[in-house]
Amino acid sequence: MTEDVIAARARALAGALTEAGFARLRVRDGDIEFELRRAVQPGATIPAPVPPVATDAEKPSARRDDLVASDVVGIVRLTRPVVVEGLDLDGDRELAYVETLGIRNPVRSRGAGRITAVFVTEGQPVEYGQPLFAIER
Amino acid sequence: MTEDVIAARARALAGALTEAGFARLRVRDGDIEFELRRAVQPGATIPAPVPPVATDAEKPSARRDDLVASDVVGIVRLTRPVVVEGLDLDGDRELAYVETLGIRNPVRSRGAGRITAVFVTEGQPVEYGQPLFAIER
Amino acid sequence: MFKKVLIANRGEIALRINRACHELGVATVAIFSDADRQSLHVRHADEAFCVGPGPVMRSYLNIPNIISAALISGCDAIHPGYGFLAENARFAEIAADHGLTFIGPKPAVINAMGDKATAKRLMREAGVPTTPGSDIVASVDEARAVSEKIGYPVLLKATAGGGGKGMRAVTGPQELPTAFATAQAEAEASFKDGRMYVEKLMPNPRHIEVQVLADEHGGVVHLGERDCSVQKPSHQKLIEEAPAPVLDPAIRARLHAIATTATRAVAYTNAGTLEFLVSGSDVYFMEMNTRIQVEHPVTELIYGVDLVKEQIRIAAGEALGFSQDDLHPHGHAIEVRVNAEDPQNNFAPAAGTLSTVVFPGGPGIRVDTHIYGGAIVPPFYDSMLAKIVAVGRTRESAILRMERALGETRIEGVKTTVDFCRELMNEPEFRAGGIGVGWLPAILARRAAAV
Amino acid sequence: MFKKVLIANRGEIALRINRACHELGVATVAIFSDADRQSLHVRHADEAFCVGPGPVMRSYLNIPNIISAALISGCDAIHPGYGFLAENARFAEIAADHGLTFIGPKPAVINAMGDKATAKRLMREAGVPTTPGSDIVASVDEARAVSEKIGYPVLLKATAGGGGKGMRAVTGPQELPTAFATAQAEAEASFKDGRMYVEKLMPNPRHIEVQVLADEHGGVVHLGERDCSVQKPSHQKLIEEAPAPVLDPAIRARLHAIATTATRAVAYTNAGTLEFLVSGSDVYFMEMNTRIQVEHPVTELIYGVDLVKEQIRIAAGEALGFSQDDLHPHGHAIEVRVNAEDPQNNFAPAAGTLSTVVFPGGPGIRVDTHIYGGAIVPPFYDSMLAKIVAVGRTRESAILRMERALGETRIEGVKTTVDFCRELMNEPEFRAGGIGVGWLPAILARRAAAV
Repeated sequence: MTEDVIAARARALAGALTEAGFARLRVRDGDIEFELRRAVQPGATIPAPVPPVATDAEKPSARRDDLVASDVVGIVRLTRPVVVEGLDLDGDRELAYVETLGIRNPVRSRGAGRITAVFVTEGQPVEYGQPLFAIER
Repeated sequence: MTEDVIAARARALAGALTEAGFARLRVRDGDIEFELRRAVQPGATIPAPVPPVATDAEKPSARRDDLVASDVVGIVRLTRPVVVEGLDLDGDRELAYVETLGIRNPVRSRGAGRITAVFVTEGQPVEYGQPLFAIER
Repeated sequence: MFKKVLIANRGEIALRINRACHELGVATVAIFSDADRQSLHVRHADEAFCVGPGPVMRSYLNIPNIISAALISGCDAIHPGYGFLAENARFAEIAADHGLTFIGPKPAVINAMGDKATAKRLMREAGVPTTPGSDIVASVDEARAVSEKIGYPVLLKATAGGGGKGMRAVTGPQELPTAFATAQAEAEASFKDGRMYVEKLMPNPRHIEVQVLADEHGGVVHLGERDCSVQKPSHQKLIEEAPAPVLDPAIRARLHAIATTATRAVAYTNAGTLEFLVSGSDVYFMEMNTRIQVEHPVTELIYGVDLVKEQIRIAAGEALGFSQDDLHPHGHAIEVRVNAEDPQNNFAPAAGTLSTVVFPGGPGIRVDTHIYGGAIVPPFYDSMLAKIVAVGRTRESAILRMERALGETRIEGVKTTVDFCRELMNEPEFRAGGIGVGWLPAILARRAAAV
Repeated sequence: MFKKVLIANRGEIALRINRACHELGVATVAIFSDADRQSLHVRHADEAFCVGPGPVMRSYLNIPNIISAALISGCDAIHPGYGFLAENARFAEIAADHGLTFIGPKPAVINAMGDKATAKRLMREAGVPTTPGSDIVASVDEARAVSEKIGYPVLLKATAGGGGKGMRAVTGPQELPTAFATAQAEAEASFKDGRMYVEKLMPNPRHIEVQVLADEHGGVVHLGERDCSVQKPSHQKLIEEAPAPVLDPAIRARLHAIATTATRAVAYTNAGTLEFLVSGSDVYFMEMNTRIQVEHPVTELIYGVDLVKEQIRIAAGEALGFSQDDLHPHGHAIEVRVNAEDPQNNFAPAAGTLSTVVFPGGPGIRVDTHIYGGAIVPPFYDSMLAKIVAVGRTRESAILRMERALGETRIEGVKTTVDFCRELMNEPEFRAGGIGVGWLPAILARRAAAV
């Protein structure tokens, strides 16, 4: 992995993190692992020369939760029974699916935990990387 | 990995980190792990987007000497006896004049001191603000 | 052709001249003040001399230092740009005395046209229609007599005036004494010349000007007209276009004919602009600017002529390379002045560091600017940061293009006129065309009242 | 006219399309990858959707996510730009299946022209001269038989090829087996299509292409030719101009006539480009690009036509608003591609953060770019950062203008082609005009040998 790629990745991750309002992000991809922590006072740091594009996602608080994001562009369909904040998950389950050109792309909890945020509503359009749920493990 | 490569990587990562406004970045690539932490005050690190324009004036050393600069655009004429480095001045004297459209604009030492640098030569064109002499008081 | 030209100016016009010189294979020498050390005009020139500290009197108006820089660097000509020393006949004479060609008309012509009352008299003698009014009036009483003869409302104007200074509108005799005193005091303070004259005040006329080029061999052409009626309450132009929209072809032809006649009558040489007030079918000569204008790009875009190169060629003694028959405008061009000013606060000028600078591009867009991301806007100078010019096949396409171009423009760090001008592009009266100089002040008054 | 267009691209061409849409009053939807979150094309669009991570397969080539974004946002058309999905007939079909107009030719035409061997056959049938050569050759033996017939040197080419991939020059029969194997392997790896054909290899031909526009009502016009002979050893274009310099008027007229004939013959619609090799008085059809080209601005500048707006109008079913007789070129235009590449190191692409970005401006300069000071150049995409285009009355004035414009350009943070291209402007053979595609590789070889 070259410096350029590392730098580009770090930037992309940092963008996602800032946008989602989270403090720490760890990504493992094969034998490459990334970890990013946000500086204490993000407000005081260098402003991006270009303002970030606004997304519709509400800003969750800065807890150390897992973010479950969409990896396609489509319309959110919440799986019944509909997931709500505070719900305890005792294992992996489908939380929703994102419909793309008639195809159902399932969104799973990838394990147990407590739902701490639901960022989307039934029928909402979402883009790639858009946070759908936060789960406290 | 050589020191050079490590240094290059660290620089690239530091750039990305500063830019993103984050405090810490850790990257593991195979069995190599990088961790970078930023210094406390990120606001002070923004580089100027455009490098300053070089001027022809030589850079005087960082002593606390008085700089005698030209306040006109013209041709330097050194006053005889010609001032040299190390010369002690026992009071105010004319060091040179700058000729502008046939007019003599005297350059004076404005008091006693020791000449520590002569930045110009006889007949040299100078601009406004260009250092001519340095004097240790 | 010249070997090396000193550019006695700063900002976008210094860059503009630098471009013309380099495209002609002529070397350039920039001058700059301490406050402009980082400016692009310094970087782009082949050589550069600091001529003084920030304040203009000690730098960009410092004639000895500027002439000295030209001589030291081996220049054979000086281009003054606009503003600063551009219409200073004394500067032109001093340059000539030192063997430097002044790129502009002869000093005597600069002098004659620079004195507004003399210019009007000369034009009247040449058969050019001028606004009803007086020669110099020595007192309030003389001013009152003239005003009563031509009828109120009238305009008191300083003969040395410019940029709206030393000018007062007077609607009736009771206002005259105060107006005269304040305008004269302003003229004396600004121009060290308190001579005043009186002119009939037109109700909301259009400001239309004609570009001319005249070589030193008797060749004279016009390059059509520009409409500069979108003016701030201070009478400063904000948006200009060419050709003038919804203008009767007969009036257009008359303006062009008057302009070339007048140019010949005063033995004018180099590039110049004749400014007219147009009201219905009435056309009145206002003044002649003996220099390149800020708004010259709109003419360049529709005529395909590089006016600054032509200025340099003419000053170098070349004959014009084209005749009137070779000049045909194509399309429509609009210029917006991007100023560091707050349109919400009487266009108060701003200074500071520009954090973000993104200019528009793509088809039909020309940008003339000296700023860049990180550049400093010093407090000493004109507030213009850039000119954005859009050209299209039709006026409508040029307006739509300007609208999208202003939408792409991001300048952060100081307030600018970008968004305000973008809004103006959507005003129905502007879209319709043919507005007068009172249009923008009226809009501003309406908005102020609404708040 | 469309209400809303999804722009299925990034970089300067996404901005270019956004400009055309906005000037037509059409709303826009941008797509972007994670790596392009801060890109200008995202900011300038009315809406924007992230369609995937940095790598193109998962974002800019992610057909389901792109079509889904168009549907969700209520678009009625998709503009593909160039590269990515622009010549993907399947994408055009899927768009149509979902009720979205693909702004380009019909899928069948994209398919036919995308297959180089089919395209040549169709053109031959339409009476268009093509390079002597073969249809698909199934084996080395077949390739050898054809090569002996047409005579060495020959060019082995992949029928699905592009950008110099799957292509090998062969000077004699002994080189053929290895060349065939490696070119075929490359084609299979790059295009999943290893079909090869053989062409006569011209000695240093010129690359001249003709721009056409064809509406859906039978209207076909050409907008003259472009000379794109300044190519890197990889066959990628670096400098383009219009019109082609020192071209025999009879050959020019023939190229234009062939282009419109061929366009009609294949029932082509929308904007397209026919590429030819010109060698002496020989003219051979090479391929047809069924999309807008990178170098389209040089044509726009001399014809005053906005080609992207025309693409959109044609796709919306409008008839061309002009005929061939209305189209007259004025002046000469040159484009330089500013790439994030190191000309001293085989044009190796670079990525990084741009610390300084200052573009040229002033008369006759057009800049199409998506970069700005502080922008990031991701490692995933094409290395082109900007196109700088200069237009002048003559070729010489355009070259001088380009030289000064490149001199004004400052891009720091990555290596670029700016200074290298500026040097090329001064090469006597380039100045003279009429160079072939072997010119730049020869210069580079000469320089490498001198080191």
